[in-house]
Amino acid sequence: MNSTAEPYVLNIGPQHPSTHGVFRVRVVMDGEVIRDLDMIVGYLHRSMEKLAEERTYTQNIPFTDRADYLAAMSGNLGLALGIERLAGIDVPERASYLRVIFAELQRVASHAMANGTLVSDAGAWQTPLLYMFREREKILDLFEMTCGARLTTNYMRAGGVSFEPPAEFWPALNELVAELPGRIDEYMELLADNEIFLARTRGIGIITPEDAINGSLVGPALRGSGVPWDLRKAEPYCVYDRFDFDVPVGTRGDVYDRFMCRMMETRESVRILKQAIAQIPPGPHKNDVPLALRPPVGEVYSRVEGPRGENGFYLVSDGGPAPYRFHLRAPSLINLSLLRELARGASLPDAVVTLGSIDIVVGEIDR
Amino acid sequence: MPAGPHQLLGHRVADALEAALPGAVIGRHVEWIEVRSDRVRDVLRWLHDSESFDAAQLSNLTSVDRHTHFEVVYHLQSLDLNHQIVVKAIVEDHENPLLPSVYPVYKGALLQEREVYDLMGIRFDGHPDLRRLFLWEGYPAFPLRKDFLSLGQITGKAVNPGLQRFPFEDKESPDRMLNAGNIVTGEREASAGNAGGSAGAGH
Amino acid sequence: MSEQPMRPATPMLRQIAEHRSLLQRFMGVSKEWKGFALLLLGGLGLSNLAIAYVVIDGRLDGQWYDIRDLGNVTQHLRSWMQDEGFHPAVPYLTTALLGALGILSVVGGWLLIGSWVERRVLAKFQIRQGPNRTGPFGLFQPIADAVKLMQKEVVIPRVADKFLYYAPPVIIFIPAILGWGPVPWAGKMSFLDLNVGVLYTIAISSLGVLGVFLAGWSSNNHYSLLGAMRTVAMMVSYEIPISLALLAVVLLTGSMQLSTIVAWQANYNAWLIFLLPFAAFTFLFASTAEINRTPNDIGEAESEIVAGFYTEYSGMKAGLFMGVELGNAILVGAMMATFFLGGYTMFGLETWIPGYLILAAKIGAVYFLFVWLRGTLPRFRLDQLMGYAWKFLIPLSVVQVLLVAVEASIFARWETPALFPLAAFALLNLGLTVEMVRRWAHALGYAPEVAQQQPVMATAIGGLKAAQKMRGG
Amino acid sequence: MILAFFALSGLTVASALLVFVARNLLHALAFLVLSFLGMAGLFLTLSADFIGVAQVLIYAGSISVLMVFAVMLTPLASRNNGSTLYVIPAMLAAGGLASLIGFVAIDTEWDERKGEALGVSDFTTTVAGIGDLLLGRYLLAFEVASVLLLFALLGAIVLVQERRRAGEEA
Repeated sequence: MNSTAEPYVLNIGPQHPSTHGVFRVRVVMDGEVIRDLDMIVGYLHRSMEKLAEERTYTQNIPFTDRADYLAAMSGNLGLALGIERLAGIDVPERASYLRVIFAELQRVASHAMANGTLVSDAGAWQTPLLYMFREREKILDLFEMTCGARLTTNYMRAGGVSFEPPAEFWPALNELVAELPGRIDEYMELLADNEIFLARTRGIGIITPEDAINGSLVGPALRGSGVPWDLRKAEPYCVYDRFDFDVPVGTRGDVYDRFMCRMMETRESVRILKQAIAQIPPGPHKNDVPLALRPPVGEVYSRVEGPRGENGFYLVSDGGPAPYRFHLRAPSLINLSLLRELARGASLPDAVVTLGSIDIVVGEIDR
Repeated sequence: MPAGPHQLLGHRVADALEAALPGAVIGRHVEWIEVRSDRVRDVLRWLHDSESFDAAQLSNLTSVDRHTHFEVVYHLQSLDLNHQIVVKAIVEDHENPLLPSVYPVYKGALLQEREVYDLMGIRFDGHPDLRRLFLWEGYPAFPLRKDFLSLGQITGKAVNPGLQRFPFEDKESPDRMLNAGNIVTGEREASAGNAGGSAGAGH
Repeated sequence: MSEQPMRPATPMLRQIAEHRSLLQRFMGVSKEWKGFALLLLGGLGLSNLAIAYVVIDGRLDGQWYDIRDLGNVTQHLRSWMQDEGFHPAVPYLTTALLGALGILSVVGGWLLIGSWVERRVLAKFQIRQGPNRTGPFGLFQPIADAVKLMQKEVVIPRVADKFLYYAPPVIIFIPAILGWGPVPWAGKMSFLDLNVGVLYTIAISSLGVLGVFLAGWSSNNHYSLLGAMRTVAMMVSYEIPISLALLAVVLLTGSMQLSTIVAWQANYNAWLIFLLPFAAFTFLFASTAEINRTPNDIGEAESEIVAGFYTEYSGMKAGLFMGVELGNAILVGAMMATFFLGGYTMFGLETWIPGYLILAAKIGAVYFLFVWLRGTLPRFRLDQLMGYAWKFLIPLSVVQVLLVAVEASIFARWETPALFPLAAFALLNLGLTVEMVRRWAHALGYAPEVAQQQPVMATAIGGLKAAQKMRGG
Repeated sequence: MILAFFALSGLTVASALLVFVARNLLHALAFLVLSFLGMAGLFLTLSADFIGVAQVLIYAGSISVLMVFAVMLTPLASRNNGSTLYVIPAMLAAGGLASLIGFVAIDTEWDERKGEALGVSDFTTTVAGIGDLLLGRYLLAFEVASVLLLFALLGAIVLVQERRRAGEEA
């Protein structure tokens, strides 16, 4: 590149096809190469943490739908677990299994979306995205059967889950679980050995394990860098310790590894789903919990492994019906800590693919 | 007790810290330790480098307004040893809270500290790029502070320092937008104000 | 779980369950209508037999009503006018206008239906329906789109260069229409049968660059400028492989006249794609770069630079840019068909079926390939594409031109039935192409990843130490 | 034919004039391309189809892109035609050239082939004729030109490489 060319500022977003929402990046470019980058967020800021201080714990559960709107179930689960630990509430076993099933379904749906948009960013005109939407639609149908909503599910409650799945749910779930491995093979055939896709993703946006850990990366972004860290194994919540599954770990830490980690995690999720369907016991789906819950004074940091990584909820109780402080650890936001380092010196198409591989949800970044 | 399943008890961490960095720990609790706000970077660096604690990752950074003082809460995670340490820095100065940034130790603090600054108004000394994150430069208040008007109190007394004009809008010439960020041709300027980069194409 | 059959649980599933396919709907019509359809088919078959008799008899050849070649009509018209003693300019102008009208109606008709075809075919690749609401099968969708685009406000950036901003949507259409000039649709059916047809084609395609550049520059937008510079760089680079590929064609057929090239292929019953596989591939690949189609659509890569050089155009101006893309796609299809797929001939089938229909079918096939590529492949990066042109296509094309020159001189001097040398050339070229590509790729240091390094499965969790252990082990 | 001649020459001359009048360098470039195209049309009316097409290919297609790149890649190029002190010598040179051409044009006997209508058949094989001449009678000139171009190509590559190496050291 000619170093004497004058750098110029390119404004990507907030309305741009590759920013996955109202996310804005200002980049200083030199030809096609990015010299500097500044991310500007907050277009979707709703000050959830402040609003939450005015609402009871149960009323706060819908906020987690709106934070990470592609993985509402995981957010629900994290907050429900936090409230239960804060107030000392027990959960029926069946509810734990249902939580696992829905969280894993949500993971499959979210990873399908993430990988589909990543390949779209790499330029495949929507085909992989729409293929992956096929499974996502079926999963959302399952959600709709169970709790009436497709995205903002508001399903988990302190003390269990809000509804028992209807009779249609189980055959549909079995059918989905049976066909998912074949579908994943199909995507692997379409993408994993595609020369153009490899050329676009191999060796791009490399994150070393040291940087990944130090930069607070979580989820597939951390595992893609080669760090075998998964909260489902590290800190088994619900009944994850009863299932047999592995953690896929990348070897190079590039975009392709993050993509493949998501693909293989989907397979592992199917494994978990199969075991959970086989093991699920009968019983109540919910314990009775007072609506205006008044947990004792204390604080709790509960976390679950969401599709984008550690969904953390920091709740401080002063003994009242509403949390004194409600903090939502947003993996989407914190995974962007390394964005500037990754993008500097990369070309614009590479940076777009890298951003796509980190998989952000703007609702969660801005909260 | 609502501690996490792999959370280290505060006493053990406090004892080790007392031996290594005397005077840093000012309070110990079953679940967390409280440290002096000006020593927090040393404490975290020591925990990060220590073999037996190995706090490799800054899992979460947030803050709590306690009316008289601020708590800045660090959730540290050791991936290899699989345990969690909770460190709280007590910031006594409620008017002008300031504590050292832990960005030199944990790169992951970059955006989390910006978020705390934006919403709680706690400034971090040594942060490379301390600007508002969600709200815009010049927003007159810090919404997560307890004295910020909340929805329940909105009727009546105080004035809500909310939207007075559209962010980045220049009052003098309404169709010119100021730069939201402050990067101009690759160099980040030290001042946090706007520094009009080229608005259109540079021809 | 209950035993009774499950009712679809969500509204959307219910809709899907109630949907009937076209075949089911056809099976549902009454007996009378089926009989009528059968009768209609029978009548068509009988009339076809009658036509076949006339064709075999040979009394159709060259008559003005011989619609296998619309050139007959204009020929008769011209000779009639000359007999009547009009001013010599009149038959000239009349036939010229007729031909121009023909080309314009081909392009215009395609613009009317093309976007529907593209979206519909793409939708089938993407397991969805595509536009199916406006008119039968959604056929009126392009018209609705055009009406919408025309109604839209045309927003012009204040800092745009007004003078140059208006011109590109028009400029860019000129090559897309002029390019059709030398294409032979049937024996006598070509508007401008230049004896420098190949050169003309290349020259016309090089004109498109200017419109793209002016559009990108005059918009005064960084996205537009980036897109324009990318497109211009790519078009300039890929003109060279196109020229070299066509040079191989010209050397082998010994003519730059498009009709002669087609006649050569018909004469020897050998499509050039079999004889010159590398040239055909080069032409196809480079053409996708020239006309901005996947996988080479980096000039308007929507995930990076929004819409590339026409980001700032709105309303019908943007519509014109999109229309030009459609038009260019079938123009390239026509070129591909003419140069490499035997043009309007189909191993003697052109006696029975009008040549222009055969050409249209071939154009359709190439266009389908384009849509298929668009529905399947991601996009290259700019440096990868430029490297591919300069390091790979151009050197190998030069080698191929040398090879073809030798073959052409052998072919001209060898006194055997043409089948033998041509079959030998086909095999030789195919083998050499494969070998050449393999060796050159190897020399460039490109090695396909045979054993993909997939992520490994970890059963235990850990941090940096575990990562180092896994990496080391 | 007369009509086409006058239309095309009018286009050529007018856009050539506008090249000088236009203040914006890129406007001037657009007019220049228009002028090239008009010239190509003039060649076509003279039945020199090869030269006409080559004019479009080389001048309108390639040279213009070269100029575009030259304009865009020149650092800190002022993209306006500025008024400089070169106006007076340039005017003098242009006037001299114009008077030379005018003198030759007046001096030439244009009536030489008067009355001999040139048939279309005289021009059918311009391409083959040009090819024969280039690779037969004027082979040496052709080869010398090719070698010159090849050296120019190599020289360009060498120049670019040298600069990159210098840039790396610095």
